[in-house]
Amino acid sequence: MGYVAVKGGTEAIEASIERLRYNRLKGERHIEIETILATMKGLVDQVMSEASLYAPMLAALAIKQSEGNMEEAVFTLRAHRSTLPRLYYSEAIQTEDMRISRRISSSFKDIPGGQILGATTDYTHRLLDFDLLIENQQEEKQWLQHYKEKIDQLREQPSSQIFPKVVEYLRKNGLVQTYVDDNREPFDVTKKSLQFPANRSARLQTLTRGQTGAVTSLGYASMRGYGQVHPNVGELRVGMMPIHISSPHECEEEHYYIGAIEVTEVESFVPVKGASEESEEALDFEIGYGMCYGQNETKAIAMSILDQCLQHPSPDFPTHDEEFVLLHIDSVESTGFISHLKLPHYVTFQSKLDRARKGQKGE
Amino acid sequence: MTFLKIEGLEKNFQIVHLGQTIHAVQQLNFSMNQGEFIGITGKSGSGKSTILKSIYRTYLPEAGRIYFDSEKYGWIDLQKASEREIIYLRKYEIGYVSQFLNVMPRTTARELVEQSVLETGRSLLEAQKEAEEVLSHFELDRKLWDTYPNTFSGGEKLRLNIAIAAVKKPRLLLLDEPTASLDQQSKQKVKEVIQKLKESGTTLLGVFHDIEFMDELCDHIFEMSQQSFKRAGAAL
Amino acid sequence: MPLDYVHDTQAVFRKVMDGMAQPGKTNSLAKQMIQIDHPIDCYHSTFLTMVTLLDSEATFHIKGNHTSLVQRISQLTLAKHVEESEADFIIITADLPQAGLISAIQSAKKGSLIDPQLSATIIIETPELSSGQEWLLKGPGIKKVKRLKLAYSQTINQAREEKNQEFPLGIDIVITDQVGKLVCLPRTTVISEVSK
Amino acid sequence: MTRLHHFAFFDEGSKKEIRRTILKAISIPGYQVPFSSREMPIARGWGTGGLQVTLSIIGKDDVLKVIDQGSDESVNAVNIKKLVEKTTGIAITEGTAEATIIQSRHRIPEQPLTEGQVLVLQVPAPEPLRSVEKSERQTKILHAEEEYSGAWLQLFEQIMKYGQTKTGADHPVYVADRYVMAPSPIPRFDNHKMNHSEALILLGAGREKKIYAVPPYTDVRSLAFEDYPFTVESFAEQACHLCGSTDTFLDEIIDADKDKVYYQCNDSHHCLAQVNGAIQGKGDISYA
Amino acid sequence: MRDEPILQVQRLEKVFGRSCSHCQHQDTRQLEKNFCPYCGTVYACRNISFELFPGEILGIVGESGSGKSTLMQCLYFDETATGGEMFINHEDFKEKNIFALSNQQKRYVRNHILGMVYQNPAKGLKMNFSSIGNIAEKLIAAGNRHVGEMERVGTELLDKVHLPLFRMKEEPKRFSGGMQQRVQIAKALSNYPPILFLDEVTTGLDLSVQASVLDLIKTIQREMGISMIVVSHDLAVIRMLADRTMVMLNGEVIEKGLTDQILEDPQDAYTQQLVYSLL
Repeated sequence: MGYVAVKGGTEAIEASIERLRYNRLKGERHIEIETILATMKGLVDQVMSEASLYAPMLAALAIKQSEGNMEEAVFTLRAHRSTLPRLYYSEAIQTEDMRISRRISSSFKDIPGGQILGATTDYTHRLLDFDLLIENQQEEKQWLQHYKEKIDQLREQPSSQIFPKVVEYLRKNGLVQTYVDDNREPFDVTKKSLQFPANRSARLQTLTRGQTGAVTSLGYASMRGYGQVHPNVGELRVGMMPIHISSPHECEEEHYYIGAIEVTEVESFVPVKGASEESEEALDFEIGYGMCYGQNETKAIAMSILDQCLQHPSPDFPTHDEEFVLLHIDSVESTGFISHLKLPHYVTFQSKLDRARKGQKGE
Repeated sequence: MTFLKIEGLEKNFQIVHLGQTIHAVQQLNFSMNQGEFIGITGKSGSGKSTILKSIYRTYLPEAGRIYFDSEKYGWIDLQKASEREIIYLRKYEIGYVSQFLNVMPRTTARELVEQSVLETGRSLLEAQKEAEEVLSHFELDRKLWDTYPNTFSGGEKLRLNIAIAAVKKPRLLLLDEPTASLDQQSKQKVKEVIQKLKESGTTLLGVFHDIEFMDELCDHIFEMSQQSFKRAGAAL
Repeated sequence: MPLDYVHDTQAVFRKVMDGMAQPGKTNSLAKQMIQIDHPIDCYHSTFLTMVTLLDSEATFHIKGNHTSLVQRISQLTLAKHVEESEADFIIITADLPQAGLISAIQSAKKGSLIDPQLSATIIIETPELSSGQEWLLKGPGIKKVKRLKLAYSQTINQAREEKNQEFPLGIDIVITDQVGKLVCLPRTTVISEVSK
Repeated sequence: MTRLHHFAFFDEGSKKEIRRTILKAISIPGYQVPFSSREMPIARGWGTGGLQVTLSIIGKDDVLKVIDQGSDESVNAVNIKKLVEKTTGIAITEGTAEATIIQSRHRIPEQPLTEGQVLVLQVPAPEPLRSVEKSERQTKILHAEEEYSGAWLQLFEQIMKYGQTKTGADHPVYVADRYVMAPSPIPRFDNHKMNHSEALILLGAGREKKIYAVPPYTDVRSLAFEDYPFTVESFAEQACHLCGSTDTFLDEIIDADKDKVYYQCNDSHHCLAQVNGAIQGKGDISYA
Repeated sequence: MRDEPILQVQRLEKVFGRSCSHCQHQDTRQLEKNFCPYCGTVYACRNISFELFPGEILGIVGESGSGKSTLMQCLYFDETATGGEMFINHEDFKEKNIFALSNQQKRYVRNHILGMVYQNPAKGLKMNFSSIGNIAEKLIAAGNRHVGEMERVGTELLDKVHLPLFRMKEEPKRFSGGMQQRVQIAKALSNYPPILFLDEVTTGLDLSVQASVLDLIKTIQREMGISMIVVSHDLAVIRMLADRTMVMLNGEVIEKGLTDQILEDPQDAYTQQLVYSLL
């Protein structure tokens, strides 16, 4: 039965779903959720970040269900997200409290607290590792044992350290403005539709939910000249952020620790002209901010570029146009609308055909 | 019957950034009757034109009064009149002619005269008729009617200039050295034109270099000296 | 059987929606009213409308001295009680004099030209719908004209007209009564006296 | 492990927000009310706006009909029906008359709708001014100031260039003499069905996050100049090869084997009803 | 007969910025030109009052930055006036402060009563639409819904501004600056607005083109009786067109009067400098 069939849609769909199931099962292999969680962290992180739901297990399930198709996985997790009631709002988090696993600054040779390279693929050679075709569990266990011992020795030194923000150094030197805390309730793009001009909280939320590829592309475009921001990474940190909620009964001033989430945070330094028109020489720095779930460094940096772009609207550059950026980076929206072109459109086409024919006849 | 009466007119020019004051007219008194042609003469720089420009309100005098017997407003002090009243009077009652033709570029002589009529609110048909009348009345060569005046000779320009002012039939026409740069032949033509105006009953107040010219036309002649009239008397 | 917050509020919503779509049409919430098994300081129909439309994202204002009702509604819906001029929903209980209603209409938010939806909905209690003077209704949702008996006055109408003067700015009204009847008057409805 | 979903998929908070939006949409006919628009289990662009509206208003006693491009059985219609059925358990029908809610993409049924019914239209691009103004903020200002010369100008330019307007489906309409509205990509043929419709029409755009409405008995005029009146698609002298209708919107179907073109009612239910009526010699509708 | 002004502006103010304690009060503020050195607030228009009478052309002259263009933008609602009142002698808006109207009503005023010709034709024209379409846009905005009628009016006007009619379906982006300006004037005139604003309309045009545009304006004013406000930094333009003139400096009107009086007997030091530098 053809897909535009006037009748027979039910049968066609059922057949299609069966076929899909067959394709998934025909290889006769299963992947366990635990395996995905243990071995595909990058994918899980990206799905959580774009789906805007911190739930590694559900992200892994979505990946399994979608057979590794990113757009499907994000879509599925997003749809699930909209069925979840929102029970509490967390307290505002201070990223100084982050339990850091990686922290670098490209702006200073050394920073207070020190550069921490952590786990990164940045300095691996991207050569296909054929050894992975034949992994030896025994050897790996031994290696693990060895590595854990090494770490335990390191841990004996005091470690629960607070890492100051690199930006504080510039701030002390008067090169970055000091702001008063803005404690107004942030705009929630998942509860209200985004309005323009958008405020920064709405912009940051939309950026952090953005499709990794789309955010990266636009950030890149800004650096290539379709924008005016080409920053220095002031600080990039990856680590676990503890989350607290306050007691739902307002009278008690109690906070509950409900767990920690892994995030990547980027503060980019962007030089700007001094505030007063008179003294053009005074160069200040502004901060482009990026944060997303999991370890998603390129996305977080690109986000920080776009954040800064949107702080300086300009009609001359698409990356400085908030409607252009914010309305086109969402994975679910863009993939949905592109894919909807697969739906039948014969009524609208008939309508166009009618116009074209009348035009020919000169009616 | 008195038509225009000037009392204690004073006009100084203050050049603010130089801190200078130039005295042009001081304590000037004079009056004229309807239908008269009065001429003013004097050395150059004696303030002759200042009087005309003060009446026309191109200049703002420091003191004094300029009473004009307007058809519309009755006796009106031209120094105190509102800008709107002045604009009205300029359109319907008081005309001003200088030796310069100051008009829109790319407009033909005929159109210029027509527009002058149209400004007074009359119809295009009337305007066309009157323009032809006045242009032939003031003996402007027919060949010139549909050309741009920047090609005209001085005398032709001046006659057109007068035609533009005269076609509105002003009750008072101010003539600011109209003949200053004309040759003798042109001057003669202009004289005839002015003569025609006078005959049609227009009250005229003119500034001229040329005593002979005035003697032939004017009812009275005043001479400017030291910012005021030295003597006033009837022309011969 | 207690009130079913999923299905009963859905049913109530459909009545309100139908009422808004057809101004002046009388709908009944009697069936859902039976489910309310606890005393409440306002008409049951008003209560149903509130629990149907209010949640933590909406704000409301109950005019007059109704502390316990305000508390009750806040607890049930998590909606915030705010000043009259900021409220998404303003509730005028039956015990309030006419002047209170007029001042509520006057201070209610009417939206902006850019966002006309940011305007108040006023829920007004009246002892008995379909009694009182007869009024003529016209506008979208009404086939030709509609006649409606309503305890309404020219003064209220004037206040409402003034508020709704520049469409799309304006307020929408839901009228509830004791026996569960409900009538809606969106800002598009033009009300006039039946000429005698 | 199967998990039970909440009635009508949404949590109650989401429904309430959409319901409040719908009420404002009705009270400001033709105005696009922004709403937060949840992600749905079907894709953006595949009817999530309509679906959100349907799921927010639907109750246990409703009877739902879903059509896509006029067809009850098209894959997308079936998919949407399955989702609603799965999450609500309500009755599904193909009968236009017996449905209380009709969700549709790109068509308004041929059989006139009646008072009390709700037509939910899926909208891909709700902004009628988007082709003249790309910025959302700017189009909002244009609506606010009732500045629609851009929309008219486009039609004027088309007339200047082609001697006629070029709009296919989704020809803009004026609602209650105030807002210019995209009627969703229904053919021009269906535009007049919105004017003084007996049924309430709700339009939902999920990706663009807008809900708008046309209450019953409301003026809906298609944008057209006085001397270039609005025209609908014509199927001159063609009739449905199944039921013989000449007053319905027809699909043009190419039979490659016979190298022939034939026409068939686009509204599949209506066509079937006509055929059945003709066979039985009365107006009864059967779905055998 | 006391003629009534068609447009009346009282105490118009336009401020860009937040003001501070140093500049809040009109009497005590100390500005550098129109700029507060403490907070950077710009007082672009200050306490501007004037009247425009039926059929007259009012000139506004001043150097760039004097506030004259900002004033025009406020009058045409491209900018929102910070303070002051505007009245239009029109039956629908009698005794109503136009600045206090809603944007919806302002749009009506703009579409039906006002016309504007900008210095940059790109601001007043849709460069990618046909010239005739551009004129139709203004007519549509004023409520016309008849293609034939709009074509007729458009053709007439394009002819009046001497645009070759065979080019009327072309987009203005393909025209020279002078032609674009003439299309813009035709567009502004299309709904016969009783009030027309012209902002530096000849700036940047060749001298001969300037002359023809000025001519066109004068002809239109005479034939249609449209009241105009003409803003220019060029005294020659003002001399040619305006009956009365206001001189602006640093956001304030420093002198106003009959145009020939302003040019020949300026009272203010700044005007004197302006005029003497010209002569």
